[in-house]
Amino acid sequence: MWTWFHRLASPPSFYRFADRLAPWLLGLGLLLLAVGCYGGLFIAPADYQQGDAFRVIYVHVPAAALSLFVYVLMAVAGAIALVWRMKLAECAVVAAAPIGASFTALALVTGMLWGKPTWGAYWVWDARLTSELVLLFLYLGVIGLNQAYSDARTAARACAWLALVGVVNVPIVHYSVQWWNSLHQGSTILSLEAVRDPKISSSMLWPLLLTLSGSFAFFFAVWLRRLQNEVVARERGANWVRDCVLQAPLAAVSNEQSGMTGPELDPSMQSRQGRQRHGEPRGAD
Amino acid sequence: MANEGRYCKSQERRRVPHRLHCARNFPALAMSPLSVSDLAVSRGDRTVFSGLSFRVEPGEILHVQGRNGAGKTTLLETLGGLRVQIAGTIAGGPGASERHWLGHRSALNAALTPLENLRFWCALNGAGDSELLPALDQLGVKAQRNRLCGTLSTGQRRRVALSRLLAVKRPWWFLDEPLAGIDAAGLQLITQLLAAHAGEGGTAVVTSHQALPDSLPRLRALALDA
Amino acid sequence: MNAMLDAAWAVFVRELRLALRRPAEATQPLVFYCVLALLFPLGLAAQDVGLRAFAPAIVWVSALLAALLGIERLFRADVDDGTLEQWLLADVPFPMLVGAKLAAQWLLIAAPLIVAAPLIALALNLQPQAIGVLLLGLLFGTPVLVFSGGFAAALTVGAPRAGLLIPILVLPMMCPALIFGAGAVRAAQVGLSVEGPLYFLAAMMVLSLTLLPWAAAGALRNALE
Amino acid sequence: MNEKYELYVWSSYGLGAAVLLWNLLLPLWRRRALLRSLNEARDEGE
Repeated sequence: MWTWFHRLASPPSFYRFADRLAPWLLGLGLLLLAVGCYGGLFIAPADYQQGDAFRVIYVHVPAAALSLFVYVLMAVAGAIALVWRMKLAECAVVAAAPIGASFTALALVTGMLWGKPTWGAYWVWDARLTSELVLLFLYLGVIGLNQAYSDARTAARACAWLALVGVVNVPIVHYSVQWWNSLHQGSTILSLEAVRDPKISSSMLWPLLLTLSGSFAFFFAVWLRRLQNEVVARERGANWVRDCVLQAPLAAVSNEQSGMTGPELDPSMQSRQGRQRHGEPRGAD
Repeated sequence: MANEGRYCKSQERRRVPHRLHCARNFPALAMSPLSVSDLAVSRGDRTVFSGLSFRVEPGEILHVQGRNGAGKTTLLETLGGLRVQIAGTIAGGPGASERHWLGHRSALNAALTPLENLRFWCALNGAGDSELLPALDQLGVKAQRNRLCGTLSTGQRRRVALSRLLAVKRPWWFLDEPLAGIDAAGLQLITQLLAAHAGEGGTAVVTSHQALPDSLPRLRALALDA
Repeated sequence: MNAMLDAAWAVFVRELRLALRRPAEATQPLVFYCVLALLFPLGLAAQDVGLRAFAPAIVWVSALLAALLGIERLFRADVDDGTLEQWLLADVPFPMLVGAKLAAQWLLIAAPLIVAAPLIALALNLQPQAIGVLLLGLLFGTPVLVFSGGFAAALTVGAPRAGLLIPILVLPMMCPALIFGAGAVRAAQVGLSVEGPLYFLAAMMVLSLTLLPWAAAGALRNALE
Repeated sequence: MNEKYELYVWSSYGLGAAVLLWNLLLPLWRRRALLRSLNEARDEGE
């Protein structure tokens, strides 16, 4: 087990491992999500209190669960990167941040969309929403910090430090907001808790479990892909990149070059993500 | 050593204070050789050099040579303890209180005077500051000791930085480009310092683009390009 | 042990001496604090009763912004002139030296803010009986502020233009301190017990005094490598 | 589905799909750009 783990940490064997695993995870994730969403939208009965509004749960809860899970994962990877100076773990921190940020934003927005019909307001300063917001800022901090450095390694290790400090901070924020709220608006909190943890029937439960597991599988698939990119970008000079990355897809890439209508032509995406995708000159001497 | 004798005579002529080269042997413990084997160091993701092996014997002056970007400073930082290697071992090196590290930056705050900067440095290292004034005097910057470092010239700042080597005696010197920005008299001065240090049994690892004078005893070159 | 304390003291004294060399620069956070806090009333109608309700938040947010002003420069000079290399190589734990520097920064930046706070609080119509709680809260909360600012400055020291990044990095860490610091004052205003929030602030202060110097030292070491 | 809630529910599912798509496509695009620049670098080197 340990030697297996050790071998996996070397970039080339990780790259091949991810190549094999990611398509399966992605297929599984999308399948589970599709079935779960269908169940959530059309099979599960309407809630007797909230009516159909509760169906947001099948998007909101997986996104919220992922947002927390990804941050903890980032902090664990950060600790590994800082203690053992492992390149793969450094890449893992950087690769997880944008995915985590997107799911955090989704959790926030769906939370608001759920809040409006149930509590009558888009935003309530309760502990979960507020700590989710702080989490989003932490993710944005990691992404910003990563882009502020020209050297990818220094950037990744700085991000690892930030992720570690942030993971201590998130529970503190959560409990401080909870307490801050309970001082002033105790009754809303109580009803809010009841809304968030409804006694759920099994026909409502199984779609939730499906979307939950589906989005986790989806996350891992996407994360592996990002990690691959990150590792290749940082190891661009190494021999294995030439051997196992460039050989196979060579034909595909030259095809695309000729007649492609791709992301490069999409100006909005270009401006938001241009730096990240074209960040290759990093660390160049 | 014959070489050294000749050197001392020439020094007397220039009336450099005697104590610069009175023999003071360092404790034998601190003077085990430094042996580097199969060292690989990276800056960021770029491996600067790898498979580097060499030895530095006590009393030697190792001149690290190489073109820009060959990794002279990186090697010195690794030997001095500022950087962690990605592979290889460094054995028998000095402890924290047995080495002097002088980077290509002088570690002098522009808003403080040389004396304040050096006193701070002594306190940081738990050393007394009684030798500071004689050291500044030997390096010819005693008159500037109460001016702000920001008003000193590059060469003067360099000299102030170098006076640390005399203010606190340590057997291992790691000097990064000590000759940069220094005039002919300064070059002579540094040569004398190095010779006296080696004469006392001290060791120095020096990076420099310029050639070090042949008059130095036990001078050896390490070329990083090869 | 003694050498360690001597070295830390030397760092502390050096910071104060450097600040004394440039007194105008050292007083800037204080001036900024007063200006910022006293701009808020101008945005309200004269004699607005809401001012009193907002006073705790105004005092705290202004202190927060004032303390972050210029904190990105905290380690830059020491990195640029090579001083930090000497700190790293000295036979003293590096986090200890970083902690000493941050402690000096607290004295230079935050202590004047605490001294000025009562005057600003009075100008904002805060009840006199709440001022003691406000000061106590600032006393516990400003170390959190300065130390997390120092951590953010250490994180970004190798990045040339990270000035706007620092507030994004620090503000999440400051949320709890803001909640409890301003919360304690509001509790005092309406005569509720203030011990809880103050204890919480004190705990946060202890946590950041013990953990953040290590994190900042690690980040600095990374930036220097 | 109750019309009162339709907008909220559908827009949240739509946003969810958008986030999935964004996460799916971005690594692919980046990979494409990366491979192209690697290939260029190799062609120049040869």
